[in-house]
Amino acid sequence: MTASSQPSAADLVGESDLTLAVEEVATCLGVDSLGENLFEVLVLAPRIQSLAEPGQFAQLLVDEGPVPLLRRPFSFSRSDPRSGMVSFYLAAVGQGSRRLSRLRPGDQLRMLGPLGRGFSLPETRGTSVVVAGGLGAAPFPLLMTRLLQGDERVVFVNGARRALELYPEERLPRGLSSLVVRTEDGSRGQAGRVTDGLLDLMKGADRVYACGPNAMLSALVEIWEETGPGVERPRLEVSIEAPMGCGFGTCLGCAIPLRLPSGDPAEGPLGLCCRQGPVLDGRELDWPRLLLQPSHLG
Amino acid sequence: MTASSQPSAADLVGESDLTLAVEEVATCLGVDSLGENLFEVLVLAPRIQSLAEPGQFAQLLVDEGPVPLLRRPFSFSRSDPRSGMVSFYLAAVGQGSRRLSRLRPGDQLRMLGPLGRGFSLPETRGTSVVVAGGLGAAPFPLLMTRLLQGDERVVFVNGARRALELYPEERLPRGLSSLVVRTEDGSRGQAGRVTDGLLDLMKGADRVYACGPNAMLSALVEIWEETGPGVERPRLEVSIEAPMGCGFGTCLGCAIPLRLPSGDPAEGPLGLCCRQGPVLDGRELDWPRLLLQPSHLG
Amino acid sequence: MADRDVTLECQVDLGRGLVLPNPIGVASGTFGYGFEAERMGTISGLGAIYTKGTTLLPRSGNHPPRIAETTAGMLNSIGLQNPGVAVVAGEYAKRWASWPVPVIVNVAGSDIPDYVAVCQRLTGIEGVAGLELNISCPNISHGLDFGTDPAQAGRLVEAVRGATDLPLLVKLTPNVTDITSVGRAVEAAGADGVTAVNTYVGMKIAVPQRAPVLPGLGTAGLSGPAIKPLALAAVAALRRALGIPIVGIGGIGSAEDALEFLVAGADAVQVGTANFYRPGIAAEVLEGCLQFAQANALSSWRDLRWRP
Amino acid sequence: MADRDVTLECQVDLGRGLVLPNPIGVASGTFGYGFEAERMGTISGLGAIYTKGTTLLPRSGNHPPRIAETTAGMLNSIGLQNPGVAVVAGEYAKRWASWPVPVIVNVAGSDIPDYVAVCQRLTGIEGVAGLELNISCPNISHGLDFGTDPAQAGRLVEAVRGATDLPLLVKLTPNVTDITSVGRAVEAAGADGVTAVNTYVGMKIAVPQRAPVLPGLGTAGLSGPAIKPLALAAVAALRRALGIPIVGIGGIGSAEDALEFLVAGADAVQVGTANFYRPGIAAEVLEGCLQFAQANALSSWRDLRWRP
Ligand SMILES: Cc1cc2nc3c(=O)[nH]c(=O)nc-3n(C[C@H](O)[C@H](O)[C@H](O)COP(=O)(O)OP(=O)(O)OC[C@H]3O[C@@H](n4cnc5c(N)ncnc54)[C@H](O)[C@@H]3O)c2cc1C
Ligand SMILES: Cc1cc2nc3c(=O)[nH]c(=O)nc-3n(C[C@H](O)[C@H](O)[C@H](O)COP(=O)(O)OP(=O)(O)OC[C@H]3O[C@@H](n4cnc5c(N)ncnc54)[C@H](O)[C@@H]3O)c2cc1C
Ligand SMILES: Cc1cc2nc3c(=O)[nH]c(=O)nc-3n(C[C@H](O)[C@H](O)[C@H](O)COP(=O)(O)O)c2cc1C
Ligand SMILES: Cc1cc2nc3c(=O)[nH]c(=O)nc-3n(C[C@H](O)[C@H](O)[C@H](O)COP(=O)(O)O)c2cc1C
Ligand code: FES
Ligand code: FES
Repeated sequence: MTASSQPSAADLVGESDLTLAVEEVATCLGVDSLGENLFEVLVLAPRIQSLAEPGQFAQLLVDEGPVPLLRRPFSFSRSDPRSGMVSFYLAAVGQGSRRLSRLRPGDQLRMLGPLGRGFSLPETRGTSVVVAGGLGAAPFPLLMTRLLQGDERVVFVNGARRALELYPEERLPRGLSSLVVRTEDGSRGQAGRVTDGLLDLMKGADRVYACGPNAMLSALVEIWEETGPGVERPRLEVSIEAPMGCGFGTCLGCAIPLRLPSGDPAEGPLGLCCRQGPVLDGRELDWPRLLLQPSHLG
Repeated sequence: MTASSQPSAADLVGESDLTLAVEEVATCLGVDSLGENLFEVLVLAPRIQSLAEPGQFAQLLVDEGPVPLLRRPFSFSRSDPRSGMVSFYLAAVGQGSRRLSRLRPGDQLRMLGPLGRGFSLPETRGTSVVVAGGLGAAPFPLLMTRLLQGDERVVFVNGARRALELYPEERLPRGLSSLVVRTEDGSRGQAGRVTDGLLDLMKGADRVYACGPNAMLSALVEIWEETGPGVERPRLEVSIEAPMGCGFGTCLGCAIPLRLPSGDPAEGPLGLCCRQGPVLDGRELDWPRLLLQPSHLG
Repeated sequence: MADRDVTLECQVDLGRGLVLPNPIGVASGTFGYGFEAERMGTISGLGAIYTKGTTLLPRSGNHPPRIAETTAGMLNSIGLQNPGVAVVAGEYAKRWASWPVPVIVNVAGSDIPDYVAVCQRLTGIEGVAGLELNISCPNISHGLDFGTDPAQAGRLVEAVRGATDLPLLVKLTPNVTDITSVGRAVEAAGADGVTAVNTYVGMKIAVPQRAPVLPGLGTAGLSGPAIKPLALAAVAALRRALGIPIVGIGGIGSAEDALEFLVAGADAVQVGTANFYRPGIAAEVLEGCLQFAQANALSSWRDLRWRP
Repeated sequence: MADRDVTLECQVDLGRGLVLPNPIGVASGTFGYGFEAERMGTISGLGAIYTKGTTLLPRSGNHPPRIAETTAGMLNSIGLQNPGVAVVAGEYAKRWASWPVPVIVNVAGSDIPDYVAVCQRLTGIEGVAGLELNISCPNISHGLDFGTDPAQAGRLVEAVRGATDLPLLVKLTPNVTDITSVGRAVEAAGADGVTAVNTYVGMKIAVPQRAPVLPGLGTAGLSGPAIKPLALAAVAALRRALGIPIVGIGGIGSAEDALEFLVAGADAVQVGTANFYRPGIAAEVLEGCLQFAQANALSSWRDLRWRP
């Protein structure tokens, strides 16, 4: 069961940048029901809000009692510097998310954040293609708001199995250059997978940001491969999930399979999702192995 | 660790009368805060209400999650046949009682009841002395209501360590012949223990009903002994507690030490609080051994 | 179930003629002898009733307090309070004979002749569908002696096997370094199946009293949801080691829990502590399992089994 | 603490010069090597840091998934991912040397020479206050071999004892029939104290997949509040059997929990899994214990101990 490659000490010594993570008792401002079992949970957490970058996450202590025991990681979905509010976009699927969806205004909960490595923001203006599969839309309202603040051209591909699982358009930031909506069953927008027609969009892009089920991300990376060689490929960043014990690099529970830097198909080292991720360069990940992992995104 | 006496098969064969116990999903009508950490929890449970007798109890499933795991037994405190309401008078002291005290109107919870043997009601009119130590008042509003409906003369001795721990007078049924209030620190009523001056009250009584800390009940039984011999002693019924796993005679967890029927001071058999009790003839119990038991009443 | 369009074989054959109508039973010590449930109307639909541990002579059990709650679990130190086998065989069995559910008597003792005598007394009694040998009670002295030593366990089972032709399950204790070695020993000695697991030795402390909550050594048996992962590991290990049926138990309170045990390798399961806080829950557990079976077109519960 | 009017002796002497400023430490594998906590500012006030299990060579650990949640517990199968003793002794210890808290290195290995080499490498290194020999890791092959056999455990401890004069704790596994026999063996072999307990072998099943959630055999180590009653029973049993100090651990997440272990017989305790969901909780646990000590006018933590 031991991963075969001997890691270099440096891999394992890697330390999380936690100097900015704070524990804050957040106050629920409200929970917006977005149809079926999708919710946006809004909380007041001014300290964490002031530090949160797109793609980073917080660890939410759903219950002070011991069930569920562990905190749950959620990506910052929106963030409002004026009010000190951050929000989380989630599906009520299990113990933790269900309780979060039932918070009432005024309820308090502990949060640790911001944690992990977020998306890198452009240094010069250009075009970003942002691809969301279902719940994978969670981190993008905040990311796109920041991109747009930098005058980036933003194309958003909002995909899901069916209309009811789409991130609601009316909550998207204004100023998107283009919005592509795709549902697998055609119940809204174009029928098809979110990856359909992506190659053309990517070809013109400087950056691609994606989040969604691993199978979707893996397919997306393959499409991205087709953007080259010959031309300069867009930067590709994906946000992924792993079961997390702590969220801050201590439990070593959130191991994710990486590729050898050489690109060698041999089994690569393991990384920590909460430390090297949750946002990684799409090429760093060992997709075949990652597809064997459980994922709550599908 | 095994109790030495060989029980007769009959002792152990004893079966609980459960034909009347029902499981009902009750709806919280409200929780009245009675100062500090005392509460009356009112629930709508028409089936159980229609069956509940004074001194019986219900097993409340405080949380559907597994913490706390076991149901908590609570004596019926008031009962309203017109509305189908029953209430529980409780102190928020631990996991279960604290959650109950935080119920909101409309919240639902499972209840099993009525369970156990309650107080026996008079066949002919007479005088009842009802003695409550602190939280031990819980079953008496219902008991006294029933007694008064039978035109019983009811003397209520309402005692506690301090005023804040007294059952609130305004919730008592109307028509008591006499109300004696005693607090140990004198902060309300007469200063002293609830057992002070009881002998005289008991002497004139046909029945004595008591509930409170074991130490108080034990003292009360000793005082009761002094009412005789020579005269006909009042019937003496006490309601006691034991940790309960089930409440319906199956787990055998709620063992209580009984005296040998002969009165022999040798170690007697064990009974089940939820089956033979929680209301027992005060003489049946082995008080010295009972005083070694944990009790949340003090 | 007639109107379900599932071809599921719902019965479970534990061997030697002991066929349970379904895999969801109720555990020893958490259902008495079934009479409280009879009154509460929660008997029909059960796969089996495993009775309270029964000894040769009546036992009044341990001094109180006997139970304490822990996080998602409970500790008990009942000490095998029971009316003795004479009452069970002479009076209780008559009542069971008319029930639609097999009653398996859980048998306890302190030495081999004890166990043998109880089992003999129960043999040939109408209403007694089988025996579950409790070699794993943590709450009486020497209660664990047989369960923690494969050789002793084997000898005991051999002796009992020679004395009765009733279907014979052996209930194992998890408080051992290697539960499979005890399992193998009782299988070799002729057990028809094993039940895994009994409770885990635990303790609760009352800090103000600076002492355990429960008397004596303060130890007692831990049961409830807290132990489910431990019990699942024990069942999976036994499944790799044994050929005979396994009755899985430990923290089951939902269909999902029961299915976990069937995947881990159990042939049937028992609902224990959950009977206390959710009387009647076994029927809901069964219902949920049947729904799962239908949704997944199972033809037998064995289809669920993990095949590594 | 200077301004409290308690005459409490807060320190805990674990022998061989290892004196902890207070009894509340943080457990191996739940605090890394302390560097995340250093950044988060949750180090000061700790009684001790017990590091992640450290081996001779670096280890990359087990394949994911590695953790799963259970009721009031978590399963882990990390597989001793660590950078190897060279990095720990060569780089990490330097940083610890300036910390106000003793750092005790948890040592793991697969044979005696392995353990000895790691312990030797750590001996004489400034910043290393002591060793905790992990003979109880359920997540590597042969990880439990030493911990489940008193004779093997004794031999290992003897060898290590001969190779280092550092204070030596031995971390015991509870997955045994009798933890006291292993405890006695390591005491006789020269251990300065024992840590009890490591995790319990458990499993979680994914019903839709009809397989365990975690890979391989599907087993992993259970920790968290669910195991507290079991760990308390183990500590109490060890306390009756041993003369050396006991460091208690298992499900501690509050002052009340820590006090329970001190009553049961522990000299010091470790906060484990709670560090994940309540980072910084050890300081709160200590604060609560100090308040209790003051309210009860304790002069030493030993005053709490149950004396049956
Ligand atoms: C960095 C990060 C960011 C996340 N951001 C979001 C977000 O913005 N919105 C959102 O809805 N969710 C997000 N998640 C997932 C979230 O943390 C929870 O896992 C999810 O809400 C389910 O938790 P639960 O307690 O409701 O379900 P549980 O009861 O814990 O589990 C429900 C089911 O999902 C599986 N599962 C749960 N979590 C994971 C996981 N992380 N990996 C694989 N399988 C899992 C379980 O095994 C189980 O089958 C994120 C996860 C990570 C790691
Ligand atoms: C027949 C019966 C009727 C009862 N009626 C009432 C009532 O009307 N009002 C009321 O407030 N309470 C009543 N109780 C007590 C009640 O069931 C709970 O035990 C109490 O509310 C504390 O529960 P908790 O979950 O809040 O505390 P927990 O967290 O369970 O415990 C708090 C502390 O109290 C101790 N403790 C709890 N219950 C018991 C017990 N039964 N015996 C000994 N020690 C115990 C615990 O060990 C712990 O130290 C009754 C108990 C019985 C057996
Ligand atoms: C109060 C109580 C009494 C028990 N009595 C017995 C018994 O007499 N014989 C026996 O084999 N097991 C007995 N057990 C153990 C249960 O049958 C079962 O093995 C254990 O509780 C684990 O299952 P659970 O977690 O579902 O309760 C008892 C358990 C409890 C809680
Ligand atoms: C994620 C994780 C990793 C662990 N790693 C180690 C380890 O490397 N060495 C060790 O001796 N114990 C290790 N343990 C066991 C803990 O130190 C502790 O003994 C156990 O978790 C019980 O305590 P708890 O319930 O407070 O967590 C680990 C535990 C967890 C949860
Ligand atoms: S979640 Fe604990 S190390 Fe990443
Ligand atoms: S509470 Fe279970 S028998 Fe009385």
